[in-house]
Amino acid sequence: MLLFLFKMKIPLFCLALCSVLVSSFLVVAAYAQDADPIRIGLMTVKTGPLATGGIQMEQGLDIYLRSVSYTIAGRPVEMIVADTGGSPAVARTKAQELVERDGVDAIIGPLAAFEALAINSYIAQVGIPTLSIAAAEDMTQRTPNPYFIRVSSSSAQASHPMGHYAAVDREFRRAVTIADDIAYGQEMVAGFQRVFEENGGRVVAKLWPPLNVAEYSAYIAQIQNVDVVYMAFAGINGLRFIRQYAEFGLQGEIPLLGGMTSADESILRNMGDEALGVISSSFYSSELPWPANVDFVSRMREVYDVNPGYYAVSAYLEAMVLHAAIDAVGGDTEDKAELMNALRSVELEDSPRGYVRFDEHGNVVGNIYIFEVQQKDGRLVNTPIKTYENVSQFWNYNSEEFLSQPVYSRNYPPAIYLGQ
Amino acid sequence: MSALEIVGLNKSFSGFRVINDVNLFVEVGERRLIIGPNGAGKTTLFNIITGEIQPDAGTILLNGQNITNIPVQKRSHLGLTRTYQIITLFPNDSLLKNISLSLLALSSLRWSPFVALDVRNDIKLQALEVLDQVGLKRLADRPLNQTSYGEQRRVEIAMALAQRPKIILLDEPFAGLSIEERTQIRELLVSIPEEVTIVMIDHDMEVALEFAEKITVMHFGEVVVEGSRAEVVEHPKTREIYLGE
Amino acid sequence: MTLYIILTINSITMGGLLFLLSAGFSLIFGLMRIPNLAHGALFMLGAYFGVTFLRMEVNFWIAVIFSGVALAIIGGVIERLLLRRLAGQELAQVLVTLGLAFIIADVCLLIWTGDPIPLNAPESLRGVERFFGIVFPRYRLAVVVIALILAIGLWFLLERTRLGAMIRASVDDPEMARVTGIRVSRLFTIVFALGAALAGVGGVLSGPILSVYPGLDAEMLPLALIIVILGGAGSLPGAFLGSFVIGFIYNFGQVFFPDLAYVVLFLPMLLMLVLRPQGLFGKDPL
Amino acid sequence: MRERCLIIVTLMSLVSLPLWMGSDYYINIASQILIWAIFALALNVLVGWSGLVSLGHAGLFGMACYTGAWLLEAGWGHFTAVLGAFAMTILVSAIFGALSLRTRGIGFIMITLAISQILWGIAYRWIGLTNGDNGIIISARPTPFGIEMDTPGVFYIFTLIVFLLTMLIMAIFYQSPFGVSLRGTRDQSRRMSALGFNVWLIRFFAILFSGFFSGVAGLLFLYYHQYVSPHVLSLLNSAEVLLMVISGGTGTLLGPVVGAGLVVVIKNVASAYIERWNMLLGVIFVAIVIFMPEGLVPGTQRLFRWVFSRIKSIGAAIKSEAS
Repeated sequence: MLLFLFKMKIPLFCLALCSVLVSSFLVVAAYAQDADPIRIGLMTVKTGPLATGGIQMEQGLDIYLRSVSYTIAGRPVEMIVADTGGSPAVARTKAQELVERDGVDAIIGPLAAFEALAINSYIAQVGIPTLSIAAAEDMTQRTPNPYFIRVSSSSAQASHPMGHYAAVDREFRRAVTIADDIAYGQEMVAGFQRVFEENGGRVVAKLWPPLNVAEYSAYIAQIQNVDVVYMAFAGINGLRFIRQYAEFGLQGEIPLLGGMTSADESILRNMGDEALGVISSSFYSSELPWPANVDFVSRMREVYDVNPGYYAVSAYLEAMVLHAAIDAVGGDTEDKAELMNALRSVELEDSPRGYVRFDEHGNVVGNIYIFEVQQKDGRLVNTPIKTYENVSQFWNYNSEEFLSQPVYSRNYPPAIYLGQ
Repeated sequence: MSALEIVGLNKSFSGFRVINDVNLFVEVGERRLIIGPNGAGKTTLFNIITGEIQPDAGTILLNGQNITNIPVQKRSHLGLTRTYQIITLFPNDSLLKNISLSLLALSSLRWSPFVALDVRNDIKLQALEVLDQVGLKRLADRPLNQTSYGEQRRVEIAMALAQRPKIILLDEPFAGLSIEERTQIRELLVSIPEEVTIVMIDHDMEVALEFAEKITVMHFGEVVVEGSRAEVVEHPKTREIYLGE
Repeated sequence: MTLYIILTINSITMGGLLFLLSAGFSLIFGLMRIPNLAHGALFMLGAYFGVTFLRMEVNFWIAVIFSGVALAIIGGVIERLLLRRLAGQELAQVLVTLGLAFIIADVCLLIWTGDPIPLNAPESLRGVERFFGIVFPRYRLAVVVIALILAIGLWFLLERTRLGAMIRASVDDPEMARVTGIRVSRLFTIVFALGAALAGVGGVLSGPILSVYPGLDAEMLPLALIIVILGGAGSLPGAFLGSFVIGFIYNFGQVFFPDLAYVVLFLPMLLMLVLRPQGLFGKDPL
Repeated sequence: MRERCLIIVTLMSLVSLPLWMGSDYYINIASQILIWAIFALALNVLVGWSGLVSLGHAGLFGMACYTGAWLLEAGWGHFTAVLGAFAMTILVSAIFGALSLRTRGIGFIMITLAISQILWGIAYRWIGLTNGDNGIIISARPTPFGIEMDTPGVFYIFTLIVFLLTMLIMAIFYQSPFGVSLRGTRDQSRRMSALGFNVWLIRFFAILFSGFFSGVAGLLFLYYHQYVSPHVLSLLNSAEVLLMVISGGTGTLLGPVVGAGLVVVIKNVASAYIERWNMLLGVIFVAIVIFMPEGLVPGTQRLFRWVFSRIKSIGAAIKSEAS
């Protein structure tokens, strides 16, 4: 038998080797799937630059499932974590892995907009309920996906109120915006600009540093002769910008406003005085006072020793919504369409972010808060200073009119006051 | 008409003049030896003739055609081939493959990505014929790196001969060979058809002397002496260069 | 007008930062001809070491030195165990340095988590300087001074010491150096360790400006490559001037050609490679 | 005889894979391996056979993806989209070649890197054309001869056919006069031009050839994912495909395929079991360099030859002992 191997000619041997290699892992494949537990697939990012948020998603989900002892509707719950590495191509494969191999009942995640878009057609095709935190506007607007639901916020959902707050409450008139040059940043800036300008403000400059820019000094140099700066950053870029903003002595000179993730708890815990006074708008901070949140925060601190922020609470909320929906269908997760209907009609009276329901497009309607970074017990926290209640992704615009306009982008709505 | 005519050739490397106003006139069918000590500019001269180095000034005529500005690869198509002092063959390929490459260079077949080269019998037969000519037919399928240095030298020459050139430039074909191997090479050179012009360079006078009718002596990039074998050997300058004054 | 002045100062400070990044890469590339694709990872690892030392309440400058020493040891080990056997094998070098970059990045994620961590500048260098109404961070100005000192130190090492003479001889002609009795193999270990140490020092020193986070390695590596291409391989003055040229191109480019922000560095690199492959100061084409 | 049997068995098992594989997930993984294998084979034409190391091949791959996606989005049919994508990839390859062939070695690596980074930057910034980082979603896979390719099995078979054709073309190319000339330029470029070969043009054609198959892989990638974003043009993508070629064994036909299998499996499958899969990948690369610096395929061959010769000599020793 062994001799047979050696008698083969070399290329042939290679061919054999190759086919063995290819097939060996494929054999690992089939392990029995018992239909008993509810399987929740978490698509997140655990390696690479987005890992910090991705790991917190896992923590948030874990905290929720612990609180229900990993049991929903009388069935045990299994959490299966898939690491996409922040790559859209891998995201697609991971979605297939969760659905086809692990047979999950629903997906929580993915994290980034481009990941959600990469699996968009797939989740519709196989019909798997997906509760994502990806903020891309059109996924719940002009091209909604029937199996997609979002309990965090669309990009501009939290920046519309900020535009209002800046123009009306604070009476800022001249603003410069700076944001990651990706759809997430562009959509947030667009929402801010629209409401800000409709209430008498003017955006006189819009700066778009590339996502992987080494540092921001060239951009900070352009911040001159304005009342206020609006920033919209994702991941770690908020930390880098806020630090350099303070480094150049602008902290306290020109107020700094931010989008959802710009001053998130996940970066605040590594920051110092340079973040004090940053004002941001979001649907959540660990400082929200009601018991549902106090309880969540204390458990997060106890288990993981961190204050939860955007990513942790999103996964937590999604698990809550999923739980409510599975309860509503009586624990039977087989009929995905029915489960999806149940998901969309979930209303949470008492969640860490407050009251939550969904609009007809699968996007959340809930409170948006204005926060200010303050020091408390030696930690930096986002203290709520104003609440906008039950904000939808359309702000106070008519939804049909809103949807007939182009999606928010770098150039829409047009900035007519640039350079003035 | 001359086989090779060089007029007023000059070349400097970073200010240092390596070829200084060289003129050379080689007749069709002539056997010409260029000698000179190391660093005389002989190999540079070859590199300029084949086009691997561009001259600063001067003209090169090949069979009356001005080739000074013609790219390297076109010159072999005009009947000019060379061998190298340091062996630059394809070590992992068989002797047959080495010779085939040489034949392929002049065939339009070289652009074909479709057929396997091995099944082209015409090329194979030609290559075997050339190998036979240099007495290496029995080693045709052996990889080059498993042959002796002397055999590799013969392959070098075979690759040049395979292209049926009008003029061959031989760069120290005897260097590093044993006496027996030198004899083989000498016999090989003698067997080259008379109408083929041969220009050979060597730094060692003794080896190649008998081979050439006319000899050019180069020193510090200049042609110092030129003439028949006897004239050159007797010339005082030659003695000066070679006897180390 | 103020914008131009600010941008000019920015460009100079960024140049200093970039020199800290590229000096080690240039040294290794020039002498050993190894495209050390793990350089970004070593830079990041150095910054993370700085984080740990600073958390242990070590003085900032001591942390810089400790981090440099740690990286020198790691670099030496890498050279001894891996790169040594790969002399001249470009592809294997690419494979092994990229493999190392993967490993180092993952180890950093494991130990220091995915959180972005800023390093704090020493107390005395925090705050800003003001001249003629223009505000400038003190630490960034200090970085330029440090880069200058480092450049002079390296220049001295290379031009005025025996070690430097041997290194230069080996850069110019490794074969000849070997013949004249220089132990090129030990020299390679020293150079690689020195290059890694420079990466580590640069990592800590740039920490207060850049912070450290997963992905810093991948952002820094192309910058180091660009500088070395622009300045010329293995040329220390080249790396120095290349850093400042890139600093200027980067800052002015970002402001005046915002639409080219993504290509503002690669376009000059491409032009340079096409028009002058040996770089600004290099002798040989790459 | 045995060889033929083996080839047939291998082919049969590859073709029948959707039948015995069971899970769609693994069929999809197999498709992905084949797509990446085609890409790696394309790069191998340069790295292995031309001695030109490109760290920017994702640029060519991505151009095919984007051109295909644009044309489909603009309402053209699949046939036009595929043709257009090839035309565009060839065009970009030509520019790529014209610029990069001015240098060799490290210079070539850097120039290809720069070109692909510029393409990447354009894809990010030119939102009107590329939709920025949100990318472009295409609605449907093509239906050649009326065959729907929506199921993993059918798409796998389609990919397999393309893959086998690519292997065949590569094998022929390798032995063809052009392929032989190309390897000549890798080993002795100076000699080659003295012999009368136009080295520049040979390399240029090799880049076009490599670009074409990168385009093939890119289109398959587009149809597989039905989505394209600037990530396909990233440096990581270029580096990964280069790692596939080097780790499998440059210059061989099976090396890139094995390398593609290795990387795809670790990235997609092993990452489900091992959290530190990046480290695993790094360790494997380092181990390959230590134990099989020539790559997995040639290294394994060498290993087996060695073992075989040992067994032979032991056998001979035993025999002589007995007599």
